[in-house]
Amino acid sequence: MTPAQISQYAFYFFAALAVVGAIGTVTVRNVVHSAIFLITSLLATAGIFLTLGAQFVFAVQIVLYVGGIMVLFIFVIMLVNLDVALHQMQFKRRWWVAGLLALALGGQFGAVIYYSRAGGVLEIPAARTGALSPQNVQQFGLALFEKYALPFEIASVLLLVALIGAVVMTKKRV
Amino acid sequence: MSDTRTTGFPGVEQTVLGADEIIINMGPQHPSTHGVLRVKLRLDGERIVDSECVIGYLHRGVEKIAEHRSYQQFAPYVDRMDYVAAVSNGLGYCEAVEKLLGTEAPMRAKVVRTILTELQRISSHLLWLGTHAIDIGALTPLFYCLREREEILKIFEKYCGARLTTHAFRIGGLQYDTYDGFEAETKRFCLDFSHRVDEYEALLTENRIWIARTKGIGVLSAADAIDMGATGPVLRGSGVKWDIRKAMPYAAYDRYEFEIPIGQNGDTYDRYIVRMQEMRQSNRICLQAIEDIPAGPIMGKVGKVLKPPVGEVYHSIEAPKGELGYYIVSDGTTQPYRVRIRPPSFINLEALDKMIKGHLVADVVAIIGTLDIVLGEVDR
Amino acid sequence: MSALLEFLKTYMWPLIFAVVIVAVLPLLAGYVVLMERKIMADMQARLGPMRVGPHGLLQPIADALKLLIKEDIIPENADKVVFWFAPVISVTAAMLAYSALAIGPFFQIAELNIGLLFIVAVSSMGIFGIILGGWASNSHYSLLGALRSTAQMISYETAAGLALVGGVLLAGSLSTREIVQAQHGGTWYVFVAPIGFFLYLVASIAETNRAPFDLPEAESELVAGYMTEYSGFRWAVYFLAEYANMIVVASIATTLFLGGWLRPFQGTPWMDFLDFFPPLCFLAVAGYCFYRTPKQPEPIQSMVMALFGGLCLLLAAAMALPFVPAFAASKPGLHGAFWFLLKVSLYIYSFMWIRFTFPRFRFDQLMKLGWYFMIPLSIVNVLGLGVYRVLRQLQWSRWPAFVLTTGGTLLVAIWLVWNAQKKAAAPSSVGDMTEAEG
Amino acid sequence: MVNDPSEKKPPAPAETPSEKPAGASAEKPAAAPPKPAAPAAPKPPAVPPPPKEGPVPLDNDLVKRFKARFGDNIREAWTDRKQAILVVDRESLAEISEYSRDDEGFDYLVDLTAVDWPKREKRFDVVLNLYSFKKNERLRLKVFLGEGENCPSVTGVWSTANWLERECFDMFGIVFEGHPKLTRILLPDEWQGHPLRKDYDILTQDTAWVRENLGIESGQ
Repeated sequence: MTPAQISQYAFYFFAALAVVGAIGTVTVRNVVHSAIFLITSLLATAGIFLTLGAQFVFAVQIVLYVGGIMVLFIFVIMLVNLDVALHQMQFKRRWWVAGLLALALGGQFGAVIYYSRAGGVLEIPAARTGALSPQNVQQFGLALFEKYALPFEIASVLLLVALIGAVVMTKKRV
Repeated sequence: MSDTRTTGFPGVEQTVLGADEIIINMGPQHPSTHGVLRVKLRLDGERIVDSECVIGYLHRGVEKIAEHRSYQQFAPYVDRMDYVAAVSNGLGYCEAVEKLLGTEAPMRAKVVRTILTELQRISSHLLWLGTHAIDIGALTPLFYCLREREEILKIFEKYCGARLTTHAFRIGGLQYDTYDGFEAETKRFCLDFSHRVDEYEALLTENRIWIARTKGIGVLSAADAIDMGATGPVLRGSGVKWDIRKAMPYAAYDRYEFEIPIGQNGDTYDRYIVRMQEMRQSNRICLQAIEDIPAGPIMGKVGKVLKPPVGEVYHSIEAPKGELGYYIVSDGTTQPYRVRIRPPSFINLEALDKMIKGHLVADVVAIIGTLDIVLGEVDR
Repeated sequence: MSALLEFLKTYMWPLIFAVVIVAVLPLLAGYVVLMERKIMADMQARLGPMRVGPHGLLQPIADALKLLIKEDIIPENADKVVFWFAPVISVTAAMLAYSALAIGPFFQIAELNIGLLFIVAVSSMGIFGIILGGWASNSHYSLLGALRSTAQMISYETAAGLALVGGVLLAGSLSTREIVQAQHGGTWYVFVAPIGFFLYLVASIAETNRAPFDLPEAESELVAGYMTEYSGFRWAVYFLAEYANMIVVASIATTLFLGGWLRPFQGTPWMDFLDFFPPLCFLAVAGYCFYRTPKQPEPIQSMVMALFGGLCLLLAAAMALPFVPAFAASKPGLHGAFWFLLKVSLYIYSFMWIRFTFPRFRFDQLMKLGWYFMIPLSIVNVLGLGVYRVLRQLQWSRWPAFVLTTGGTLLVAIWLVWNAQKKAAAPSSVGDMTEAEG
Repeated sequence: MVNDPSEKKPPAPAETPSEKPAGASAEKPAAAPPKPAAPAAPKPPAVPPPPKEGPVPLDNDLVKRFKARFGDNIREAWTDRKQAILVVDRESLAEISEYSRDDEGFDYLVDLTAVDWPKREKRFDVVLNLYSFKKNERLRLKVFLGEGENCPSVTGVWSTANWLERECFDMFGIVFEGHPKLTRILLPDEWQGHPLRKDYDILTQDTAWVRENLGIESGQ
């Protein structure tokens, strides 16, 4: 069993876990259980990053999404009266909208995968499975601050706007 | 969300709680309600919107028992009220009955009573300090306090054989004279103790967290304190300079010099300072008293069977917790017709609802601690 | 079969280390508890556990046994699956963090180039154990404890993370091994970034829910916080997670600020006699054990005491092994582990010392401290350390650069404290704030 | 005792053994009916202390001021063991309380309790112990209440009275009119009977309650 094999098995394991988690998230009734499934899904995604050798993204995924955002999610869920939320049928009549959207998304994915077989739309870099890149963090930093500086800054501004918006909204309540 | 049958306020079960409100039932089994006190808290987040004390879990009907015992027989019962300050309870009762009889204890008895009562005040305050500190999260002072309290209890034990419910005094004086070495031991303790108080103060008084946790918490203005009938350190913490030992001296307090420490803001920190100073003052009284215990008899002229003349009397003393009063009605028989005990803890506790409103759950604990209640006395 | 052998060959040492961690950590945590109780007793003028084994040396084992055989109670209205699962999350997160820690240059499960980030990420998942456990118990005390805990950990994780960034900035790497090696020969980062160390100390106390920040489990207010409804072994698992977390944060601090496995004065030749310290230290403990052996009241206790003495003797022999020329190569591994664990112990000792000295903060005060003091200061600290690095690259000598940057950060800290005091002194600061907000 | 300033206050009608206060109506010493339902057998009279203490009628400035203001509503005034006692009319208790607090400075309600005299025509004494911080004096107000008669609440005058009146209600079944929330305080809410009444024997208990709530036959 070589490292490459291991990472292949690991990929399938994580991928399956991610899918199960995602399905659980939308099907389970209890909000907290749903959040737990979402966490599982996110963790599995982090695992996939790891099999791709993207250690930094793996860690950031856990720190931000699992350790940060999901904790706040659960925090909010607990502050809201759950019993009431549980008994409310939400979005019951909108299932066909959801179905349509899901279908469209699936079609999109299929198309992308189909056309990218020969390296068309998506440019998949040479996979570096297994071998740990020693300069992972540095590469990441360089990419972020040189090649993708503009998108990065735009994303930052977006987040800033969201932040200010949140502050304004909470202040109004006081 | 909550089980309204066990946690709801009467009359509030039907009302819908606000979106962020929950009801918490604190006690009767809770680590820091100092016994079987139960406080129902309605919380908005962690802030207290409303509260209600539920007491009576330790009710034993002491006042009813009194009507079926002779005057002497009832004396041990009073020890069981404020069981951390039994000597003070006994002093109040004995003096009340003496007043009813129209006699007085001899001077020697009075001085010994004063010494023991002041030691008891120190020990009661020590226990308060330890538990109050542990409520606020300082673990260590409790053990230091218990170490010193142990010394006091040893003196009690040597004097009368009991440590907690002492029944140290008798109506008319004392049953036992002081044991050999009583003066020396007490003096050694008192001389040592003033340094010990410095130690506790070093741990807490200037501690920033302690100050943050106690300053401005549970403020009771002087007017409110009087209106609520608060007495003892609670009243003095609010800045009312009133102490029965000075206002209406009993036992031998008029012989000794001491000061009445008072606070300014009526908050938890002030009450803490007042009690710390009171320990020093009690120590001072003990040191003065131990210097010359007058010679003479220890028992006044009271009969074997007490039949106080018809009438009634109210007598109160400054117990560690506040004004401890006995209102005794005599019908001329050997048994009191009615004994009413004015319990300081009970009436100080009444101020709790007012003091905790708007504070956080953590402050409730601090405020219950600062009131220094003993549930045996609240419920009697 | 051959594939399996191949696999084992590749991953033999990591697997062995992992087994050692999982096997030894609970025991270690148990003895940390015993240490804590003994230290607490000493500070409080009493003896502490004395009955089970000589000087209570077997107390952790007795405790573990008792907890194992206790009745396992699950509240009727609890969410059973989550209730069952929550402690496991906590302890898993805590243990997973050890995989990237380098306990000595030899003992490390996995060398990751994001080591520190990995540890922070994984241990941040421990919050879920607490919040889900509190929620699943279906009790107000538990829920309040869980909410408090979450808010507290999120707030202080920020400060702790920024304090770590400072250290990482100095080392130029996230790998635990490289961070320690960067301190080799130079000064430990605690002397370069004292404020960063202080920030991490405070934040790590808060993150592990220890006094004076132990609000989530403040027994005088919330009974036991999120653990209120837990009993028996589940409770023990939470407890294990708490102490394991303590060891993790202590290890991080040791790695980043205290030179990891490096001996003090590594670069100073005349201090080399310190190499003799590890075996001598164990020898002294063994000697004390043997000295106390005949004084035990029961023969069985004497035996246990002698056994402990023998164990220490064995450890001393192990520590002396590198002085035998044939085994000289084992020195970094053995002595490194010793120094690392010693530093971790000292760090944990400071935790305990603080715990027995201070009262507990109130929740709003804790948050205020976190957001108004710790986080601003840690940002300034990162800036200061960045400046320090630039100055050093500009060939400044160490002292001026240090005084300039740390002094500047200190000034900011003083300003923050002064500001907070001014605010507190102002009448009803709460009212002021709401007015300003409106 | 000698230094007790409050007790100096009544221009002490002497330490002398007081004979029956002549001015007082015969009803007042009935405050001490010679034979209440005392279950104990009379003990042999063994050297009773000389009865030098006892009720003495009181007519000092304080009482005069009260009488001037409230006239006949102040039924009687006497001192017992040098402690001043005013018996006031039931209806005017609230006003008298307010007057004592505001004008006479008795701002501290030390205690509020009751005494049960089942043989008497008016069965209950409600006793208010007052204290003045300014004058360092104590004063006792008494109200006589018949069975079924309500007592006006003084919670509006002193907040302390809240719990004290609740306790009084709990123990004696005296209803205080105008009390914000008159429920039992020490005993359980559903308890039957009022234990400090003289006709409530010391062994009596609400057996039904005990059985139902504690699951035992008897609390004794």
